[in-house]
Amino acid sequence: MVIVLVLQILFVTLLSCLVGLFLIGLSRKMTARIHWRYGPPLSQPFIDIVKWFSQTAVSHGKLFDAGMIFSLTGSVVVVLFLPFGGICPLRGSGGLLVILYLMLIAPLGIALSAGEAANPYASIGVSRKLQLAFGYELSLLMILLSLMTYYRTVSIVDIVEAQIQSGWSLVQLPLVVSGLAYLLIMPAIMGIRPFEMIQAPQEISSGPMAEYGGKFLAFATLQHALNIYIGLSLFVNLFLGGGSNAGYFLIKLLLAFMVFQVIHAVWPRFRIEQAVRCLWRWPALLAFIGLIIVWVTTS
Amino acid sequence: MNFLSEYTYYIGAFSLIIIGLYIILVKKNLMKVIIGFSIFDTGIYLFLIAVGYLREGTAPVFSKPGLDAGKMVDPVPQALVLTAIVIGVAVLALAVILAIKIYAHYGTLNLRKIKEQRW
Amino acid sequence: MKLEILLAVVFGGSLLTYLLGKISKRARDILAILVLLAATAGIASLYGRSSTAILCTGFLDFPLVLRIHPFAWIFALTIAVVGLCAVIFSWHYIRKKGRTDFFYFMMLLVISSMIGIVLSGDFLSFYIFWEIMSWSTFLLISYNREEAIAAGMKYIVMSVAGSLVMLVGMISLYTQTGTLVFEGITRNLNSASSGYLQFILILFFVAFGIKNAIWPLHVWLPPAHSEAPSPFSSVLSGILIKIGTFGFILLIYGIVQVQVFVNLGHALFNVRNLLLLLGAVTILLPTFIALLQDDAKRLLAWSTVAQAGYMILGIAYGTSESLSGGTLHFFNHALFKSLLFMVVGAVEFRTNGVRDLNSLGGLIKKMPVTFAAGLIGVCGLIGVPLTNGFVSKWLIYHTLIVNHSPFLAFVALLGTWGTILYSYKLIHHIFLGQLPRKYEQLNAAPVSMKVPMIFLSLAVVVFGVLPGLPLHVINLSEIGFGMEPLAINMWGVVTGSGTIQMLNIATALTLGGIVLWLFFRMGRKNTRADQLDNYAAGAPVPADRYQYSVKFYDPLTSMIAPYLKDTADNFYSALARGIRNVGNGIRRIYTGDVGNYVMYIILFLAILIFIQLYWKVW
Amino acid sequence: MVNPVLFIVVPLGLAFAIPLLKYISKKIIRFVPALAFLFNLIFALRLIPVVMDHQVHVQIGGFIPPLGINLVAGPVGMLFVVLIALVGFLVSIYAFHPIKEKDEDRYHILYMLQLTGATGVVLTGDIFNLFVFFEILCLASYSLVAYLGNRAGIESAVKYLIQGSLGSGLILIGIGLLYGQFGTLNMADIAGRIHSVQSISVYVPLVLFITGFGVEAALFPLNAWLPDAHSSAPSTISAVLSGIAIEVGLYAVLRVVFTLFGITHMMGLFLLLGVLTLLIGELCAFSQDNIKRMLAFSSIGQIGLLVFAFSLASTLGIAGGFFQLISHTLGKALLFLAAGYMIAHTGSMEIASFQGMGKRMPFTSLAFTIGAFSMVGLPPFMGFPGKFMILKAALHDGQMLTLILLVFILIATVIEGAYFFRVVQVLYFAGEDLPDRERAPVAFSRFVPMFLFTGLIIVLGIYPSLITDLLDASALELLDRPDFIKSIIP
Amino acid sequence: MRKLISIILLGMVATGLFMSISQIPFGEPGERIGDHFINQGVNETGATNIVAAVVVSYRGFDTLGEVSVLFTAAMGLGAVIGLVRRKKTHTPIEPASLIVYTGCRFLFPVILLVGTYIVIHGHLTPGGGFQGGAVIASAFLLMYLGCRGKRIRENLSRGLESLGGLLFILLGVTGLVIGRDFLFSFLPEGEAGNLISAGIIPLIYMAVGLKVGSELTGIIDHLIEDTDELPE
Repeated sequence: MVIVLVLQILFVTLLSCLVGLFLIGLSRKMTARIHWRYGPPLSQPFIDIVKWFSQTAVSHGKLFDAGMIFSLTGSVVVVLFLPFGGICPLRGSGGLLVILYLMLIAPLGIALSAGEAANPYASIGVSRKLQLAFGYELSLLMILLSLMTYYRTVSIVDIVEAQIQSGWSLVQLPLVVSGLAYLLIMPAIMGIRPFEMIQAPQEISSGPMAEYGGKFLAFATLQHALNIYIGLSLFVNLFLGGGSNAGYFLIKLLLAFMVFQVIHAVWPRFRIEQAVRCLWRWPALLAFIGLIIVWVTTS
Repeated sequence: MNFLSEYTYYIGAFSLIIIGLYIILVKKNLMKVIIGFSIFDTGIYLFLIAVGYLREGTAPVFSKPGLDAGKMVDPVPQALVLTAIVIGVAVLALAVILAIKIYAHYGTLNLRKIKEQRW
Repeated sequence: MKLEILLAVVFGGSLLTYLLGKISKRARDILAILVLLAATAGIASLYGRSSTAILCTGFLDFPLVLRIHPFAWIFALTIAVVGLCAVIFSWHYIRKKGRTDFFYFMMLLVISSMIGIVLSGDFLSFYIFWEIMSWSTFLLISYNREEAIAAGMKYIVMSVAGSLVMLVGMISLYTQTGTLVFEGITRNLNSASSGYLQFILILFFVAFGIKNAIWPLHVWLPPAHSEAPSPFSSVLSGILIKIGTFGFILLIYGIVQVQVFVNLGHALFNVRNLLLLLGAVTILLPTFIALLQDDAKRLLAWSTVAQAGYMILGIAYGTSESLSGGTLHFFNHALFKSLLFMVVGAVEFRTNGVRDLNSLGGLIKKMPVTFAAGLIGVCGLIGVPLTNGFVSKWLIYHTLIVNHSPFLAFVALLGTWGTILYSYKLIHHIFLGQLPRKYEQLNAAPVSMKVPMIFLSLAVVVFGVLPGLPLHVINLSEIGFGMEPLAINMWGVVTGSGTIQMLNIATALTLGGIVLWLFFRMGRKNTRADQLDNYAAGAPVPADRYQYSVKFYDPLTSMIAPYLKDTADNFYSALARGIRNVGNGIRRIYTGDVGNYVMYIILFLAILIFIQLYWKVW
Repeated sequence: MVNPVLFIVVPLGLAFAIPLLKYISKKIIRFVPALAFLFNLIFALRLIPVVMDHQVHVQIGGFIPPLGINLVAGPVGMLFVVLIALVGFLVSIYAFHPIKEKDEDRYHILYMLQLTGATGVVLTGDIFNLFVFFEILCLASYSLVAYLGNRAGIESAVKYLIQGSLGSGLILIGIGLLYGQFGTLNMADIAGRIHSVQSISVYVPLVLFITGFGVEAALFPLNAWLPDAHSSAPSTISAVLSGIAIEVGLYAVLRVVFTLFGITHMMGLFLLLGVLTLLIGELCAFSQDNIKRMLAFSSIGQIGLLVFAFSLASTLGIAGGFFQLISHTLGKALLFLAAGYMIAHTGSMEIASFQGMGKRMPFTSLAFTIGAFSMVGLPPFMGFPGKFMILKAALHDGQMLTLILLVFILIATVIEGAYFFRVVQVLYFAGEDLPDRERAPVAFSRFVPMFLFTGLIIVLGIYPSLITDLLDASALELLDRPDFIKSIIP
Repeated sequence: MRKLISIILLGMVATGLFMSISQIPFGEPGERIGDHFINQGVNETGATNIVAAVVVSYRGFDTLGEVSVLFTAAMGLGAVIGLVRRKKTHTPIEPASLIVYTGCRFLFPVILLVGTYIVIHGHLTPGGGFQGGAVIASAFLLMYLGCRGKRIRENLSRGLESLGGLLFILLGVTGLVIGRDFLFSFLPEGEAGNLISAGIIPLIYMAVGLKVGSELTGIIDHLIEDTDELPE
């Protein structure tokens, strides 16, 4: 039984990294296509990671490395809690709340290592990253709470099974508003345009990634990939029924990603105060109304 | 009408008391206030004596053998007044000395000006 | 170890420390630590036992009773442990300052009076120890002279007001039930009307609310904690605030019985909802005010106010899970908050008095151990999974969501995210970023400070990974209160609608970490770069040292700052000014002119006569 | 067991003897007051167990009560005699050190006469005799307030004299009216006949007495003299004034209200008066910056609290009132002595000038702090049981008016806490930190009284039951009039 | 404004007082302790002057209080004036005219004699310690007015003063010593009317006369000294 668990864990982690990197490559390819140019090959992210690993990186101290490892571990562990189609390795040990908390390890890890790098630009980037995270957390919390109140449970696996019987929660009457709100904040969670001011290549000099090179850049990209995967998988599991087996799950994932990728390709990048103001205006209002609807209907 | 004739002494005593109080309340000069006090005290003594008075009563002293005890005035208020007068003297003496000292310090006896100890 | 011997040891010890201090400073420090060690051992030996002891037969013909039960045991042990760490911490910290005997005497007096409160079995001894704690805290808060005086004054005025309200409540309970002993009150309180119960709850709510710094009554806490000497502010913040929580639990669960409390009074406007609402506000507002602070200890003080809100939520909610969440959060908060204050204290000690976040930075190079302790403390504060804060917060969220009050849960979760922001700000401004030139020769924190820090950080992690230890004792106390305990095992909580198993999370994180660390070492060896050799993407590298700390979360903070003016504080200072003006006005009655004074006498006489003539009072 | 008359006669005799003793040697005069009050203290303490079960009556001159003057040494009387003797003895030790450099015999005589007057007021059972001893107390207080001879002292003395003698005049009118109606001067006798007469003619003497004694007992509108008198008198005298003189005035009001007239249904009026005095005293004290004026206003406040406690007219209330009275006397005497010693050291009465006294005069500041904490009513000290009993009585009383007034009392106590703690902070924490060595030596004669006061406050704070049974007996004596009357006029 | 208020207040006080005295009949013989003193006063105390009997024996304690009030006033005066030593050199004052000088020298012993007579016969004829003492003091006042510059010796008056007080207290205490009450008249009443009668009343009155005389003189002496150094 333990071997099955270990296999599942390996399978889920590897697959999620692959899916994440593939999606980054796909997004580059799609943006290029929309911009009427060919764009780099789909496997470009994999090539980059291999290249970065072969370079010698510059490190600023033990916490600089530990912070990066800590953040990637956080993301990897979150993936284990998310059901991948039918498989959810750490099913019984804590539901959405644990996922929420584990999701904050990643930004914290990067913040610590960027802080250690003692580069003022990196600190500016970190403060922006945390502000953005706080921006979308406001609505994300309300959405998750409305879901949990609606399904009367904390664990994500129960929510997926409930959706299998009674259909996608996106279409359930009381959850539509929350679903809409979630759609609005998805770009911020995944860190793609219009909320790309942290990961964006142009912002590299004043983002948290300022001091990262070689291995660290590889880890950062992996962490970004996992982040995209987590955002999407949360959306799919909570609102689109999560897929009875891995295949359905991946298709839904891809479709959802395609929708946001189109927005990513054409939208400009917000400044941080525009981003926070935008996140706190409409999505927060929708999420709040959603929560009230759910609260009223299920009391 | 008999009220006035019956209580003339009391009315006299109380008017002295009220006059004394009026002086204390209204006057600015410290010496006048002290005089007001002596009037106030005299009024009280008169009232005390009036309480003990008996119509056509004689002084309670058996100087001659043949005096009738029934007609004598009540001696107790007189004893009280004796004590009260001496207390009045003592207080007035102290008041006068303090007035002198006030004049030595402030150069004036006007109570409206002696206001350093306030609030 | 009998209860009254324990109290005698602790109180006698504090007096002895003061006297010994006159002879030799070192002996006094050692004695202080021994006294607290003895207290911790004594309390630990009382584990699981619930017994009563008579302290003194008749104080104004009221018996003074002492009582130990599992619930009081947790509080007593936390007080003793955190007190011990604080005293060890102050070994070096206080040496150079003046009046050290006074400091140790007051410190031990505060700790012993807190233990007294927790062990008291009746309201009178509870009140006596409560007052001793208040005035000894007052003397300690104003220890640091200049601004500490205003902070001390604000503290003592509010705590005297609070304890007077409690005294009135206590005596009205006596008139109602005829006794002051807790068991007696619970026995014959059921006859009381619900209106009377609500009145009593409001009174005690004000008294405990002031000590527990609930939102409108929290005004004294930020200045008090930031001005008090650091070892004391870790005691003050760690456990003294929780005496209010202890009072709440004692009142709601011990005396008024929770099922009575829950459905007391009107459906919507009852004491429980008021408490919950204020608890929520206490979480939200202070968290974001903490974000705006630039002084390290003031930031931590505001964070204490916020964390106290979690406990109030836990306690006031009424289910056994929420109670265990609240109590566990008390226990965890005591650990990591006193740890954080010690970290800030160590930094303040080394940089002799610098607490301003904007003028520190990059101290990780110079004080690595303090940084590590600070990091663990911050993770505990946030509730990062491997630390103890996570379990208690999870319990509170879980009860709130399952029992269908999502808005409270939303406020609590938002509070957690606010905590993340200001904790990172604390860690970043002090330890990360560029080291200012003047701190280049800074050396690490002295050993006497490192020991308690390491001990507390270990405790934070151990109880994070093994929450079963404290939860087991909390279950014992819940049985004591007549509530069904929580289904727990060594690694976590197993409830019907959602379980957490720290074992899985811990192994997942550690294994993932090790694998990734190996993956990380697989590549080429990194070259170390000096701290100041930074990449500026072509822009000219600034010559001297820059630390990005002023207006750290600027767009966000400037957006929420207008809503965060501390209205309660303005209200109280306006009240104080009003009383002062009234005082000034009234003393004008004594005009100094004898004529007026004599007029007053005759006026008094005339009024009395007028009353008789007009109303025939006689 | 000693004859209570001696408590008055011995100090009086010694006071008369001092001018003669001057011929023998100037030095021993300083010890005479201490000797007298030590005598009083010892024998009064021996008399208390006797008094607990039956009142001791003494006829003067061998004539039975309504004719001659009689002394009534009941629990209340002895409680006050012990208090006066104790405070008198300790303060006289404090006064071994001369106040003004010139010879002190007049000071010691006046001091003894003041306390003899107080003892006389407390023991006598005859209203005119009460008036005479009251007059001795007031006259000695006027001259002692003016003793320093400085500008403030003389002004306060004059004002105090004018208001005091106005009050005495009113009392004399009251005595005249009572004698006119009942033809007797003995309190018990009058008490027995009081209800046989139509109301208005008994009400006016009552009001006159309350106003007259109220001036000395510092009720609200009548206490304008107190702040000036207490702040300009020498500190030993303000300690005695605050500790004993106003309490004796209050005793006189109580004796008149409870025993002589026995009114129990007009108590609402006195409740209001008490709380009014309390609020005004505390508010004025809050905005003072001269330490002795602040303590004087705090005395007014405490008297308000006592009036509130006594006008609850229940055994609990009166026993609590007496306990708070004792705690106020001891506490306030300690505060004035400590403040006086500090003023002597710094030279100015401003609170701001006391910065850093915690270092220079550690023991005096500790004594002051303990006194302040006891006044505010913090547990280990004597103030707490006092306040506790008063609150218990008020809540036991349960009427709406009492509960509303209770709120005001709490506010006043908080204000009182505010200004006392402000001074404590100035003592210990204000100003820059002085080095430890700069410590002023404590004179022996200043150390003993402060040490004993502090000790008493702490012991009675921890074991209040030492004196509670005496207090209950005195509450009973005040409350049931008929038994008091029967025991004197058989 | 102040006048108006005081008139209103005093009017209220006056109405109160007048209402109260309606119960006290003026001149009618109500039952009072005074009647007992008049009827049994002579044979109980042996003094024909009942007022003296009341003042000294029945209400002796009042008189003791009385004397100590006067003593307090004297001491208070001394304290307030604060004069320690009599300054020898003070501004020369022109001597009184010859007639006044010789007149007062002649009258001084006569007034003294009258004063002592009043003191000694206190219990027989109206008068007594206080009145006699006042007369004696007026003799000394006459001396001060008449022949300026003459002063009684300071500590003599004070010595006499305290002697009188002590005598009074000793008389009282002897009552206690012999087992009876304080101020009990242990001497025989003797036959009413002649000099040596009425128990200890004459002794007390002599002590009081001595005390009051020396005290009032002391007060006058203080007042006169004090006026010398007043600023012109």
